[in-house]
Amino acid sequence: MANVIINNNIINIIPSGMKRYRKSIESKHVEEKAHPEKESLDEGTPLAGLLNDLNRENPASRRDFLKLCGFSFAAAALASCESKISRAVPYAIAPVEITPGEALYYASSYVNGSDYCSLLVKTRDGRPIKIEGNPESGITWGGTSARVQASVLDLYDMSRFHGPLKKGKPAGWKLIDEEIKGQLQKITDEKGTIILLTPTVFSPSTEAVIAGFLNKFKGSEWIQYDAISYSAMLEANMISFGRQVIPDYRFDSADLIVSFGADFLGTWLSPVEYTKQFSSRRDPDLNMNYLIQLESNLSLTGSNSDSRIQIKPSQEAVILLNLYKEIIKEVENKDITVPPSPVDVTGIAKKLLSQKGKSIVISGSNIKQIQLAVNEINRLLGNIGKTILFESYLRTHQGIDDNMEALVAKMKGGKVNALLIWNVNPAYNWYNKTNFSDGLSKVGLTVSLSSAPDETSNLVQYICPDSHYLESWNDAEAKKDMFSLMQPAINPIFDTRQMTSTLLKWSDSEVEYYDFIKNNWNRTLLQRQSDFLDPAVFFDHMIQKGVFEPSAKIKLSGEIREAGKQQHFDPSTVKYVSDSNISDTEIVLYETVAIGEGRQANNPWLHELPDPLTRICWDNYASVSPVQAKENSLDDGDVINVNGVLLPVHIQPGQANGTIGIALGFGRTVTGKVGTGLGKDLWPMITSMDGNRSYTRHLEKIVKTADRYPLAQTQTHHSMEGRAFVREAELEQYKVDKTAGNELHAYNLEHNKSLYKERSYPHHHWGMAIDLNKCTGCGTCVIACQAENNVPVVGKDQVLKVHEMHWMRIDRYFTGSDDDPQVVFQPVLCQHCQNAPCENVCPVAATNHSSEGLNQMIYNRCFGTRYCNNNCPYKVRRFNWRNFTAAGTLTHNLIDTGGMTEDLRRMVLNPDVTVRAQGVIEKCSFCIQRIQAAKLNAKKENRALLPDEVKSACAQSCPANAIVFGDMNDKSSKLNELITSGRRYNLLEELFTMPSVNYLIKINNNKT
Amino acid sequence: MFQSPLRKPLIEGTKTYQSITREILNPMVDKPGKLWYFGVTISSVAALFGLTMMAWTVWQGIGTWGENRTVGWAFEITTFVWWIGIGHAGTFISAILLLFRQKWRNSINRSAEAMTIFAVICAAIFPLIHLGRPLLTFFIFPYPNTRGLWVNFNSPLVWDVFAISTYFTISLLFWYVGLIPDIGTLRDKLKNGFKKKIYKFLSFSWKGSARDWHRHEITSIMLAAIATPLVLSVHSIVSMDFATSILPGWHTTIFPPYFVAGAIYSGFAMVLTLLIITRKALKLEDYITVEHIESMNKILIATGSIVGLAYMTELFMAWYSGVEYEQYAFLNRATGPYWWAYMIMITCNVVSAQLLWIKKLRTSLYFTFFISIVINIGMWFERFVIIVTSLHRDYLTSSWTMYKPTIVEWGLLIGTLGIFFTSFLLFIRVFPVISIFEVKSIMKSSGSNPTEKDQSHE
Amino acid sequence: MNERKYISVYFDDEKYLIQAVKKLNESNETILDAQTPFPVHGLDGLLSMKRSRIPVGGFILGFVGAFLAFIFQAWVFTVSYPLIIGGKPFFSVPTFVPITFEVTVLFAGVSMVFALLIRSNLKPEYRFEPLNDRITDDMFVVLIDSTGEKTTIEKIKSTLSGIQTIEIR
Amino acid sequence: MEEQFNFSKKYSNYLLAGMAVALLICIGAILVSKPGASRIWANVLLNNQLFMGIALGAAFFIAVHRIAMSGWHTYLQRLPDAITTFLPFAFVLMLLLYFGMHNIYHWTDNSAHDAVIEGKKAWLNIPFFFVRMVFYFTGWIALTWLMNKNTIAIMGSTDIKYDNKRRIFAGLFLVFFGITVSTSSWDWIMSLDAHWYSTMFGWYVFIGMFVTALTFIILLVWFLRRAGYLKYLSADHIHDLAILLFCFSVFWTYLWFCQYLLIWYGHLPEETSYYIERLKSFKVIFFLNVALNFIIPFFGLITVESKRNLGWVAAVAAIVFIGHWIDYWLMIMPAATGDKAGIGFLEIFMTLFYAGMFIFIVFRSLAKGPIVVVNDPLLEESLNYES
Repeated sequence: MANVIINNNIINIIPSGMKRYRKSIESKHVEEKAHPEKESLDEGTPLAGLLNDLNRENPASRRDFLKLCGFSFAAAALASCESKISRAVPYAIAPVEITPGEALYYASSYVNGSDYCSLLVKTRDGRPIKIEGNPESGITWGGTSARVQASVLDLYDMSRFHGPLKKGKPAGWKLIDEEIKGQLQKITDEKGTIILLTPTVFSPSTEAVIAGFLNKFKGSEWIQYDAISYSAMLEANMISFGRQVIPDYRFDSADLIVSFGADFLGTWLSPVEYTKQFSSRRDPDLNMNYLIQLESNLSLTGSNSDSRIQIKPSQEAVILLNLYKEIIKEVENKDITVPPSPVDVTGIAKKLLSQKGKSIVISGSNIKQIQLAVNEINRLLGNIGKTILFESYLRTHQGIDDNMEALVAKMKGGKVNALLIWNVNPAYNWYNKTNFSDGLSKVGLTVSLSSAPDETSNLVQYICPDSHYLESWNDAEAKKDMFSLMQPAINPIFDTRQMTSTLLKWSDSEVEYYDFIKNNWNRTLLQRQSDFLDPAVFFDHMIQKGVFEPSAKIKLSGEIREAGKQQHFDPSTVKYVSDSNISDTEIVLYETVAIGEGRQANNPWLHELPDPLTRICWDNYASVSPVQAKENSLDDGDVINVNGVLLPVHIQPGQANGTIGIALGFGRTVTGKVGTGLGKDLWPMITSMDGNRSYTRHLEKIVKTADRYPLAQTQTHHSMEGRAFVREAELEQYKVDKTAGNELHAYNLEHNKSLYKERSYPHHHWGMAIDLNKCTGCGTCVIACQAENNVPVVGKDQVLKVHEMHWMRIDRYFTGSDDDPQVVFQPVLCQHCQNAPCENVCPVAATNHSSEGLNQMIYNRCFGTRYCNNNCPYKVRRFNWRNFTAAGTLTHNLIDTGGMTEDLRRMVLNPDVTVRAQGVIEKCSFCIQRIQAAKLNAKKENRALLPDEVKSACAQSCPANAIVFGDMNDKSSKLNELITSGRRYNLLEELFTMPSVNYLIKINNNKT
Repeated sequence: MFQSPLRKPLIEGTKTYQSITREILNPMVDKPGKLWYFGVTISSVAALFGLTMMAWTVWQGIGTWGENRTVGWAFEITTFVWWIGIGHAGTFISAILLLFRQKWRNSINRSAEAMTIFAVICAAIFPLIHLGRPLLTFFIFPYPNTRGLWVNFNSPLVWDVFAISTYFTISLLFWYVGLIPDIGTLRDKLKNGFKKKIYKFLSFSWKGSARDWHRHEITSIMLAAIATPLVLSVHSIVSMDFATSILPGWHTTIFPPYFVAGAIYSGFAMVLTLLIITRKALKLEDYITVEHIESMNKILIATGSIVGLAYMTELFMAWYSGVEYEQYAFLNRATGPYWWAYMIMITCNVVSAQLLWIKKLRTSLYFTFFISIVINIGMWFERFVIIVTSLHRDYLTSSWTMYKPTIVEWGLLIGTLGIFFTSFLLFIRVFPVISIFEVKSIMKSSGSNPTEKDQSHE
Repeated sequence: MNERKYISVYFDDEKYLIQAVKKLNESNETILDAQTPFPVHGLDGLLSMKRSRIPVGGFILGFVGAFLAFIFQAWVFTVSYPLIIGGKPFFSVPTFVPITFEVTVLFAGVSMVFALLIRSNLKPEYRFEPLNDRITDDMFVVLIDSTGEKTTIEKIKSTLSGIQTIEIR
Repeated sequence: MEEQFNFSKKYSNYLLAGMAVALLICIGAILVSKPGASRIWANVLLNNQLFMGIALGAAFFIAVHRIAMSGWHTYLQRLPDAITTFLPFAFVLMLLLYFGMHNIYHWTDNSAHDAVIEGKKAWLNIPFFFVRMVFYFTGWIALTWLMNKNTIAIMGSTDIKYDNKRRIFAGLFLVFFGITVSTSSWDWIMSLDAHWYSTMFGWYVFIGMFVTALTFIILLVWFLRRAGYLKYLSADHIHDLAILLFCFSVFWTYLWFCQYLLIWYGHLPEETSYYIERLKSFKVIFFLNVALNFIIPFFGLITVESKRNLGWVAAVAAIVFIGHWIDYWLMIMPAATGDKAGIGFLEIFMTLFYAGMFIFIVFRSLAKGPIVVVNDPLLEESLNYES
């Protein structure tokens, strides 16, 4: 009973604090005055003290409340996964902070391999349903990526391990702990080697735990392995700067960026952070930056570049050397001789020299000499310390290829006695996987701590499943001195235990990992701030805020060694391919924005997200340049043989001629049923060049086979046919005339006269502005929308039938020639026209207009004539062609490739949004549920809505701040500022549909 | 009433009132031949196939068709409009020709009206199964409900519901009112028995009193008078399903009159198809003469030319409008991926009708039969072209896509054809396929009997 | 002697019927009815029938239909449940016209048909027996009121002598 | 049977006098109120179109009845025949437009060109404009002339071949007319709003022509009857004329409504501009148009009795005639003259002047031969016609 009361107090104070994650404890006091029934509790008791007592008396209390909040749902969830619990327990004592139907936000962090994002988890009735970026973070600034948005779905994945396994058979934790601990002890005693294999770990506390473990078991080693290797960069930086770290690139302070195949807006290092920085410089009214991209595949970055040069990977070295030559000539007037360059770099050099200290040169290559050259160039340009900093360097990629090579060798030599693998999958993505698995078979004790089955966990004896990050406590230091916390938003669904706790157990430490972190923080971080003296208060506040970024950085020991001074770079050492064999074709392996290295292979949302450039989903394929396609008489969907791998062809404008781009991360053989067997496994294509994995290789010839393989492409026409969908202007023109390129808008405003009285929306008039100059086309908004609005997954077959359901799509058009196209992106969603053609024709008025200017869709009323869709010039309406959701009345007609109708998967559904049945039209609602919620809050606090208080899911998720949602009547809103700009126009405005979605024309920065 | 010697007889051979009765009632009195059974079997199998496909559609969802994100309507609406169009000839013949006192209508109006009714039934199937949630069809009716919801009277689909149901009702009444006296005749020709009882029941105790005839005539004329604007309105409203939209190729003001013309065009073609078979099968050559065929062919020329004119106008206006989307829509029609459909439409609708200027072809039964089928195909493709080519490449090029019908959709077309022919075959066995009393009333004036011509007016 | 209230005269061609009727009118007999296989031209006048008022009824009901249809639509859109649809005015007259028209036609048509059935007392009947089976085929008959004293078969026979009749009874 | 219309001096003097007066008032109006060139020329166009329309409508009337071998009209066929003889004069009047077209056709003014008009240059250019005009009129005049010629011939002989010839020419005329009536109305009326377009427009104008022609035929019948001709004219003839007027007035309304509804519904700026322009300043006239051309004939001619009363029918016809004058006014004036458009002495009396001229020509050619075409194989049907 006492316990219960304590819980109540706890719950009353801490979590409700979390709920208002952004408010300080003090402000919370004021808040609570509004609720008299709660006052009694707070009365007199100094908050800090109370917290203190509670934590002293009952250290585990926090988990109790988590149990409680998790419970109701967990019961349901477990019931759904054939677990023992047979009856769901209602809230006997309802946890106070959980009001059914009210959302709670928990600040947390997303950590998956090297992907990192600081975020807020939205939970409803104890289940996380949506991820938002944490605006407090100094790294991601509230931005997210498609993968982050989709990660919530991984939580509800039935294919995850339901509990510890021994030799594939379920076994209790107790037993397993006993056995493993025993064996580990034995090995240590016999001076054997224990290897802990993990991805890059950038969580201080985890590092501490691991340190403890290594300390407990003497002679054991810890190896970090990244599937996508940045090893060469790290090593090069060690040579150049004396630091084996990846510097802190500041694209926001760079006026000129020269990137050699580094897709920093899509997949390179820390894309969310870089997108934020980059897009902050794409405002034509400020000093717009200039991006030069030299690459083979048409990448997201390349498609957003101001100047794109197509090169073959093998040419990169030569080009860099020539660039180096030009620059060093200018800067240190040294004259060096280098082989001739296939492309003229003098222009680039001139630009760079004119932007000394305000430019960045980067390369995506994993070849040491190339990275050295890049470093040298940056040094010569004086970018070090200006745009390339080392104070808060990036900690998310630390894997060194040599270590992994060494390990595999050791394993093959039988010199490894125990291998503990956590969250890495070498048996799938190590380039020489057979070597690895052979080696693994020689290891005495093999344990996997991964949370879901994969090719590697398949080969081990013991499975000690890790918990999903939404079920775990942790902290992260993605960049030096930029800390953030990860807190569970739900009790573990399955019988899992997070890896850190497991290691703590095995190293005989009794302390719970939560306290471990807490102590760790209090020990190391408490003194680095002055606002809170009490450790408990400090920590709780940190949990609410989610991030801790002490202003006073710890000075790094020693100066950064200036590259080049000691002749660490010798151009003659740079390997390059002589022109003779440049002629033959080269394979360029890359990560897709959605799938990456394939960690979320079982995530249907990500698989159905069309690739930003190719608009293809559910597969990987060989991108071939139009010229090469013609030469080899290839057509889309023809199957070719690439070094023994059969792949469908996709003719990709902008693909460097003589290169074939193929995505990694597909062809998983062991994962959930969604991901298994999608696409082809390309990891074996990777080769090792002087100790570093190389993601490119030669292909003697393209072998065309007879068969064909259809690719599910959501956009099949790529030209605008001269229609002004995406309007563009040159920066020069824009500087002169703010409406440059937008003359049509004025014309239409004048000509669009109404035959009858136009309606006015006096109260709110919800609208949106999409800045085509900022939008990079990454597709985050698409997934955010899908998660927020329960948009169904239809699967490849249905996409092939053009039955896809995304409410938000990103149209991608190519302008210019097929061989060297410019790319424009245009997010298209329901335009919420004031003269909506769709509304007129619906026979049952299932779609009509709200008094706040919203084009509403009433699903219950809709009986599916599809007339509205025919009459929608934007084709944004989506029809439930089949039973995708099992929400209809008829049975045995389910089409559910993504397994989205499984009971557990349904936990991700947003209860505020109706799940649509077969035969019903649906479409973007401007997140009306969010509008209503915000209005309700304002009403409760009886105040007017604040400007920009409501954010639609897409707007909130956008890492580029390209989408702004708001009230067009609110003169003080950000939106108003945008729609009054000279760049504003509406899509197909000549039809006089008067959309509420506005676009800002794209300004091309083509200054030479 | 005086007949100019210029006019050809509409009834061949020497007839008496008795012989007319006998010859027309023949099919109802004696047993049907093998051919008839054969026909019924074929068509009912087709109908069954169609019904299965409908069930499949309703259960599995519209996703079993080729329709998609961009092409929301295609095969079914095409067929729907096609059937409705076919129906129009019946009303046209019985109403408008009655108003203009075209005597040659008398021996074809009955079957034409029957055709109307069956065609409308076939058409009405499509809007139903075309719904995403056919079980909720009743939403379309403005019935009082607790939610206080009504329908959207701005929507052409609601107009359709009113138009088509009215059209069906009026056609049915018109048809039956015309049938009553003939059912009386049939009743009195039958020996006692169950069959006679039924016809007695159906004959509404018709006794042929002069007063009844008077009212009967007036009512028929008045029904004709209101059916005339009705038939115009129905297809106009159907055309507005497209014309009210803002889709290039759909939104054009000429649609209402041009659809009506097209409807009558295809309708007459179907009437010809049916009659040329019927007159042979039921040996009614004396009543459905070459003169009749020729007159109908003349109407084919007229309506066919109007349709051609409309095509021309559309093309010209698309260019003249200077609106990029309009221009492309029509360019795409003629030269885009569906050019073949457009070609079929032009050849079958415009070219074929012009051949009928030649009297030799116009009066040849075989050619007429052939051309009537060609026209039916052509008119189906006209709707296909209008619907699909306009949709599949509309405003945003990003949404452009193709449409390909599935087996299910073919099944629906075949099925309705089955239903149509089954019902028609049954009809010609149970009701006189030619209006007996109307034929009798013109026997003297327009019959080829040598006698009595002269005295027929005084 | 006979209970029958009428005398029936049978012909096999309408022109004899016409002649007969003319004759009978001259000898001012009251003709109750004439039954024919098809509407005989000019008979209406001879039997001095007034033009049926069925069309008038049709017109009136059509008008009622129009009124109801239009008022209903207007009421729904402006009073009962006004919805903003495509930015169009609530009271959007043009879109009300089609339905108004259809309902007009429906009312007019149906009303006239029922008027016909009722006025001519046409209804499904099992027990109905026609005067003669051939009337719907090729026989024409005139019924003469025989309640009057002087109207006798003989008299009729004499009146119609010279006109080809089949039977007079 | 033999009836010969005698276009006596009395009539002709009255007409010429009336024309002179009307002309004077026109000139007066121009001098006094200075309406501006565009308005004057717009009036010329209006009246050209109106009376040419009557002639063409009459030609269509006669052609369609012949092709359909309709009997009833044969008694009256000389009237429409006579009306068609106005076409040559209409041709001359239309050619006059050359001198004033810059005032009303904005597309002729190259400075006013924008992208859209530029795109139409291939069609809208002055030479081609007149080439087409000549083409249309040659076709119309030739074919109507051939029809009339054979009708006259029939009066002379009983040879059936003239009748057949006549029917063939009727067919040819219908085909030629079917195409040209649309294109000509695009040329002469629709191109006044050079940006605007409507696929239905041609047919709409055509029905207008036909109804106007009917009204004029009815009025002519009424006049001749009053003047003691057309002795055999029966109520059934009038009935049928009335039915035609009734039906085609309704049909005109149907087209008017369809065009309005579809444009109102689609609400695309390039289409609505036409109605916005007209509803802005001329609301009353806009709806008066519908009232006169639909309400009046519909309720005026709905009963049988009303259809059989020549006087009444003529009265209705007269109103409908005015209605269609207003219809043309709405099509032409706002486009040609903008807000300066109005209805004043100029409009009224120029039309009266034209009317005088028109009647004069019609009477003259009617007087050329007997009113009734004896020997017409269908004449007897017409005389014994009962509806």
